[in-house]
Amino acid sequence: MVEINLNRRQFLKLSGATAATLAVVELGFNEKEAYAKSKELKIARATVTPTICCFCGVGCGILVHTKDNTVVYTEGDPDSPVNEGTLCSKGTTIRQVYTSEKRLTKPLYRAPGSDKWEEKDWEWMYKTIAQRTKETRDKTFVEKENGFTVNKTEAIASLGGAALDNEETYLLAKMMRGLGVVYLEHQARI
Amino acid sequence: MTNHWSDLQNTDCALIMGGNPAENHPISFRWLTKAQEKGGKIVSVDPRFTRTSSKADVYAQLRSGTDIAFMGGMIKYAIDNELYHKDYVVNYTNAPFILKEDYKFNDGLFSGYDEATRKYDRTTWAFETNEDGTPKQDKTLKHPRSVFQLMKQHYNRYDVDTVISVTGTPKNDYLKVCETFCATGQVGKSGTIMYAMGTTQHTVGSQNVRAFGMIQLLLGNIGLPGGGINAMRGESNVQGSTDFALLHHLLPGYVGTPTAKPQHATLADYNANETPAAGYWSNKPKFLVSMLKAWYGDNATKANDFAYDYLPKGNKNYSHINLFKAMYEGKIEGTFLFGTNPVVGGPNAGKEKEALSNLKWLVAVDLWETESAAFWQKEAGGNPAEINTEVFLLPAASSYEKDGSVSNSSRWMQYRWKAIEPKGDSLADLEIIHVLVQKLKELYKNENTAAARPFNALSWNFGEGHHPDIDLVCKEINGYDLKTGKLLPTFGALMDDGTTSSGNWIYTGFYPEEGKNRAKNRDNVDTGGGNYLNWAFAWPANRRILYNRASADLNGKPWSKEKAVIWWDAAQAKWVGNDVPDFVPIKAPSDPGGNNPFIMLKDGVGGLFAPLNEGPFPEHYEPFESPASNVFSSQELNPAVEIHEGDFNLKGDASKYPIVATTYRVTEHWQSGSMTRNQEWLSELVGHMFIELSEELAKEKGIKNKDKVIVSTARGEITAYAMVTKRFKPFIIKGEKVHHIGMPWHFGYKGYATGDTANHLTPHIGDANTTIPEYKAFLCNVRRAD
Amino acid sequence: MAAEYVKYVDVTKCDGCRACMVACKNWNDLPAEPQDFLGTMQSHANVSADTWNVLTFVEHENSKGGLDYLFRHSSCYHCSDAACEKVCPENAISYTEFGTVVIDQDTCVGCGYCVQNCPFDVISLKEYKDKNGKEYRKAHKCTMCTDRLEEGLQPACVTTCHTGAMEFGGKDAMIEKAEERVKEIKDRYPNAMVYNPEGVGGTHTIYVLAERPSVYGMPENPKVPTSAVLWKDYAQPIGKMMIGATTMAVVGAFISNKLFNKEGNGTHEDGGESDE
Amino acid sequence: MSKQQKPELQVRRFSKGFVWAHAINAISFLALYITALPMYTEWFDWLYVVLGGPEMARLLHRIFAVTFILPTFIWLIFDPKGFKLWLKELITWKKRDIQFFAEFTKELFGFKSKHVKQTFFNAGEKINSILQILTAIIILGSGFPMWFPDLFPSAVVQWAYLFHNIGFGLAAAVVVGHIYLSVIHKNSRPGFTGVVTGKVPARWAKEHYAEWYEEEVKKGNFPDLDDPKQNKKKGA
Repeated sequence: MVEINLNRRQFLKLSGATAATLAVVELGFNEKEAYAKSKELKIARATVTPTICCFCGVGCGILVHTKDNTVVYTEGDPDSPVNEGTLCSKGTTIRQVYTSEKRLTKPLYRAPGSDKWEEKDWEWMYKTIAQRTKETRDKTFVEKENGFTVNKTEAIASLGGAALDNEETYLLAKMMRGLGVVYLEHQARI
Repeated sequence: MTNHWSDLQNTDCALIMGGNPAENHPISFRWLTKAQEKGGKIVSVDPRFTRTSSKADVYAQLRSGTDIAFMGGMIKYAIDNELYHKDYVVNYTNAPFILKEDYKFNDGLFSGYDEATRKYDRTTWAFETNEDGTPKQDKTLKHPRSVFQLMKQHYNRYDVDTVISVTGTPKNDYLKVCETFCATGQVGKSGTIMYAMGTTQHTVGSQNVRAFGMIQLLLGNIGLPGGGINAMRGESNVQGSTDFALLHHLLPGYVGTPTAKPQHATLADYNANETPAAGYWSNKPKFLVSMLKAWYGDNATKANDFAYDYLPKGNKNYSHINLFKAMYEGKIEGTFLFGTNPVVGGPNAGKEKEALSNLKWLVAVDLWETESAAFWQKEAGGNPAEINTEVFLLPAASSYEKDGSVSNSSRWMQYRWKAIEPKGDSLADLEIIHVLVQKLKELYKNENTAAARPFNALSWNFGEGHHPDIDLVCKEINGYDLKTGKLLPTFGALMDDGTTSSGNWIYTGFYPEEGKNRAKNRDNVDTGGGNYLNWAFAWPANRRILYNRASADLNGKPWSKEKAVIWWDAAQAKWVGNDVPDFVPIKAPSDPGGNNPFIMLKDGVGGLFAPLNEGPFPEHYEPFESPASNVFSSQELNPAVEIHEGDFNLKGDASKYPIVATTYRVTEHWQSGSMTRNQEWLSELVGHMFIELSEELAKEKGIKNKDKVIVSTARGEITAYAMVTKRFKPFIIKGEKVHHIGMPWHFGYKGYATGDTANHLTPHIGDANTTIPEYKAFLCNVRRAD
Repeated sequence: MAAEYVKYVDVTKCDGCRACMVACKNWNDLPAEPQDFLGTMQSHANVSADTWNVLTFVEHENSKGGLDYLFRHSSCYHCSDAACEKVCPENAISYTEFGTVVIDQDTCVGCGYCVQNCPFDVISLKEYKDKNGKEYRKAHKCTMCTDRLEEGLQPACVTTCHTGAMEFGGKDAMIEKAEERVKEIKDRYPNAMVYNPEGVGGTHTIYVLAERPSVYGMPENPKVPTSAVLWKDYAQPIGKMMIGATTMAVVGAFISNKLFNKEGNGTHEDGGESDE
Repeated sequence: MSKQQKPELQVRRFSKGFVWAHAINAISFLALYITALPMYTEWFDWLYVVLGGPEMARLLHRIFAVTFILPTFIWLIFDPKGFKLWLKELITWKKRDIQFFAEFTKELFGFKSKHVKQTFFNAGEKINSILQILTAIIILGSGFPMWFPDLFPSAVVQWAYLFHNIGFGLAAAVVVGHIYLSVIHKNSRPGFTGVVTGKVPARWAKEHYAEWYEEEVKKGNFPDLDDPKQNKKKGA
């Protein structure tokens, strides 16, 4: 040991200690600055879009912060006179409706008697569902009954959905009535 | 709701009964807290001491299923103590109307009851009329057969002691509730009633709501700020989905569905039989024809009754319970589930799951793999090999992955913008429905069979590709003047000669001109009284407080300046104020009908006497499964209810199942739980299925807190944790101790937080008018699980 | 020096909706921590390294014989005289200009001194594994959303609280508001009080309580542990000084030995060679 | 500037058992000192890196905490007689022990001082032992709850921090003196080799521990340095 370098700090750097050493050495001594630097404000640079909560009937306004094609934060819409920027536990969690891994992302098909799902593409699904619907409808369609024009089928039922948008409920009612479905119900009934 | 959420801050007293807003509509407490800060009172009436009760000034417990006894007693209290708003009752309700001689009520039955069909013939409930057909009236309310006197006589039987022997409410609590709420009868005060499924999910659900209507008319609270009857609806667009009639008995805009009966044989028959002579419903033909033009476009002509025949007509009750009965009996081949989970949310869910296995094919559209879509899996208790239903599970986009509008509980149609592309390959329901119809149109294109014609006639032009143009859908809903092609400014402009179209007349006016979709309005400057007229659009015609004409007296002057909404401005000769008048704007108080605030009804006045399937006055009947016999009459169950026999709906007897049970929700979960139990942050807040039971019951059954228990009814058994609590107390019913428990119904076997489904316990029986299932009161037994 | 801020929590207005719990997780991206069934609606027994605020549920029979269902938003109190700040050997815990108490995650070595000495038990350690599998620990607690404060925003929990049970404002204004509120609710809640314990120099989360603190499971008069004061304000400095002193003494002895011992050349009378 | 070294006569002062016990004690204490230093003062935070991170420092501290307990038992088992002697001497205090201190302080700073007859352990060593025992008890007693906080009420754990600190402060201070005397201070340096090899120069032993030396001479273990003809015989 030719010459003890008493400057400990120097010693560590020269000895090529592990990268962790440098981390210690380079440690910013100003805690606050270290604290803030480690976390750029999450919602900075995010796109903000107003929506209405999907849960109960109060209809609270929510702001959805999206960045890099995911939802980074959701909070109450301060402009909405219904909730003035505040929310309940469900509304505040609405971010996880998008980020939850349990979300279905592929059309799934279960064959009769099978014990598992198979992935199918949308085109196949649309085509097959339309065929099944037409098949059942044609087989059971009643144009007249006891002298009345009824144009109905009692073999197809449609249930749901109170969480669909108005435009969706309108199209669904129009489609089902158009098909002659009389078993048309949804959660308002139960 | 007749009023709206931020209007709650104007109330002097909120009676919260059959609902738990602090947990299930939490933001309502933003406004109720503000009301409390201004001296307003909150009254919570609930079998259990809930988070709402914790904030209430007055709490009273009542046994599930005894709301009419409770309210009947309050009606008597208001009448006997003359706390009702006399001028309001005399002029704005049918109290002075006089019943014909043959109206009778005896031992729980009104006149005209046919035991065989369990139905009433309502002719004996008619009013005496003058020559011109208008009802005879005794404004002094003295006439023995006046509605007022008959009502007084009817509820004279609901004295306090009889009532509390049925409801099990401690006497001083009961009187405190009556005193506190009836104080809002004074001029200058207003009281609101907030209710939810606790009121409606009974065999007497409709009459429960009727009782609220009566007390609010007596106290003069309808049409006032901080007043009204406010149903807190459970889903973000259940109001919209009801308005757009995803219900077997309705067409969009609450126009009754034509049935396969003589009176609906043709459009003319329908119009003749279903259109009242007076009141705004007299315009019904305009609404129906405009809807037919919207649905069938040019294929709806005067010649073919505007395609009236193409509307499907049936003569059965096709509601949820009957639907599943038909499915259970194998009569239904295919079913669509759009964002719904009956295997958890439906009554007697075990039977409903069995029914699904009788289907040939099932299409489920949802954000998650729900218990209903996966009913065939081993986890659900079935054997996949034996279940031959083909299941198509389509991934749906969430609420902010698409554009669209939703109508909240207070009829505000608010727009949602798309924040992010749908996750994975999921698609918006709008697109799924649109493409399905396109595919079906292709299949039927060249056919001209009986089945093909109605469907081919359906007009469907929302753009060519897969993505429908939502703006076109909005405009079709609002409706056009077909001569000019311009959008209609108001439903006042609708015609019944096929020259106008409107997908849903009550929404007409929300899209009055190109580019002006008022659901997108975001001007949140208060336009007075906290009504925010420039924020979004409220059907009908942006009225925020319904029946607001009733907030002014016979001269058009507000009953009190504190509770003013609209008033007659003689100079301008029109109604002005803080809200769009729920009245003909230029009709002066002195004009004929100028003092009829209830413009939808024939006589223009509130119905204290209002016939429903089981009678014109709410009468207490015990639930389907009751621990005690009916004190008020020998009628045990609501006489007009449809009863299903056999194993589709087994009945439990009090001897085997002595404990009253009810179901409810918690803040942290929502409906069948598939939305919330698939989110980790909510699943950790309430992660386990539990029942709440009193310390006394727990001691009797040797159950300690956190033990696993088994709850059994005639229909099934479930396992759950025991939450032994002070917030449930035993009831004294007719001198006998009766225990009461309750449980959340969110749980199922899918998702992060799983648990047994409470609805395996609930019965398949519904209300006499709406067939809404009686989830809220049934009988069970509880035992430790080990 | 920015004004000091305080989170005002009026538990009598809280309706137990727990939006605060979720807003905290949403803003700070904290993972869920499912627990066993606790026998009440309460989800977690106490705050933890991943759950920075917990809403507590207490069923309490009040003095008037009625039942109260008491809720409390419980999280770090951000004391003015914080035991955690005092005992932290790495000076990783510091007071910000807003008066909030924050932990610098880079400096924290996960020793747990703060966890053991917090009078409210609201700071916890979390286990981590770094990329090559080496385990390490960091202390975590509510940060009062200091990162939001720096951008002029309020804490996430206060922002989402809908009944006005929580507010964030200047220290004096909030204390005055609390005292005012207690007067308002005295008749309904005779034991109502402001909880801003002096034992920790007052806190930056002050409560309006409906009942005694013990009813909520809060310490009646929390203070910085005397042991911590003795340890950090006396023992440690004295200890260092003592080590310094003995070293000085020893060095002194060495030097003086060198100086004075030269002529004495050892003290052996019998002239034995002293060993070098 | 050492004189030409004559093979000095050595005598056995410490038993193997004690040597091992003392060595483990010293090493453990040193290791405990080093691994705790960064926690004690931030100035030594760089030690964390050398020790392989805070967790490794904590782990080492705990390992050496266990080895720190062993010396007492090693000595007791392998040299019960010495151990018993040590305990006996610790509690025997005579006037001469006080005198010793007076002389010792003078000697420490290099002033003229004369020897006071001392037994096996001189008063300084006895004080050192007592202090070391005391501080060891404090450190171990407080260290245990600090290591297993869940087993103790929080108040106990909180006070443990204080005592651990005090115990360490005292022990460190004492150890500084102890190391100085044994390693640096001229006159007591032979003690160091004694503790390492167990043997010390007979002359040094006779001077510093006169009473002990005479006893051993009586027992015939040690050569009587005053008797000229015997100075060649090697100590037992």
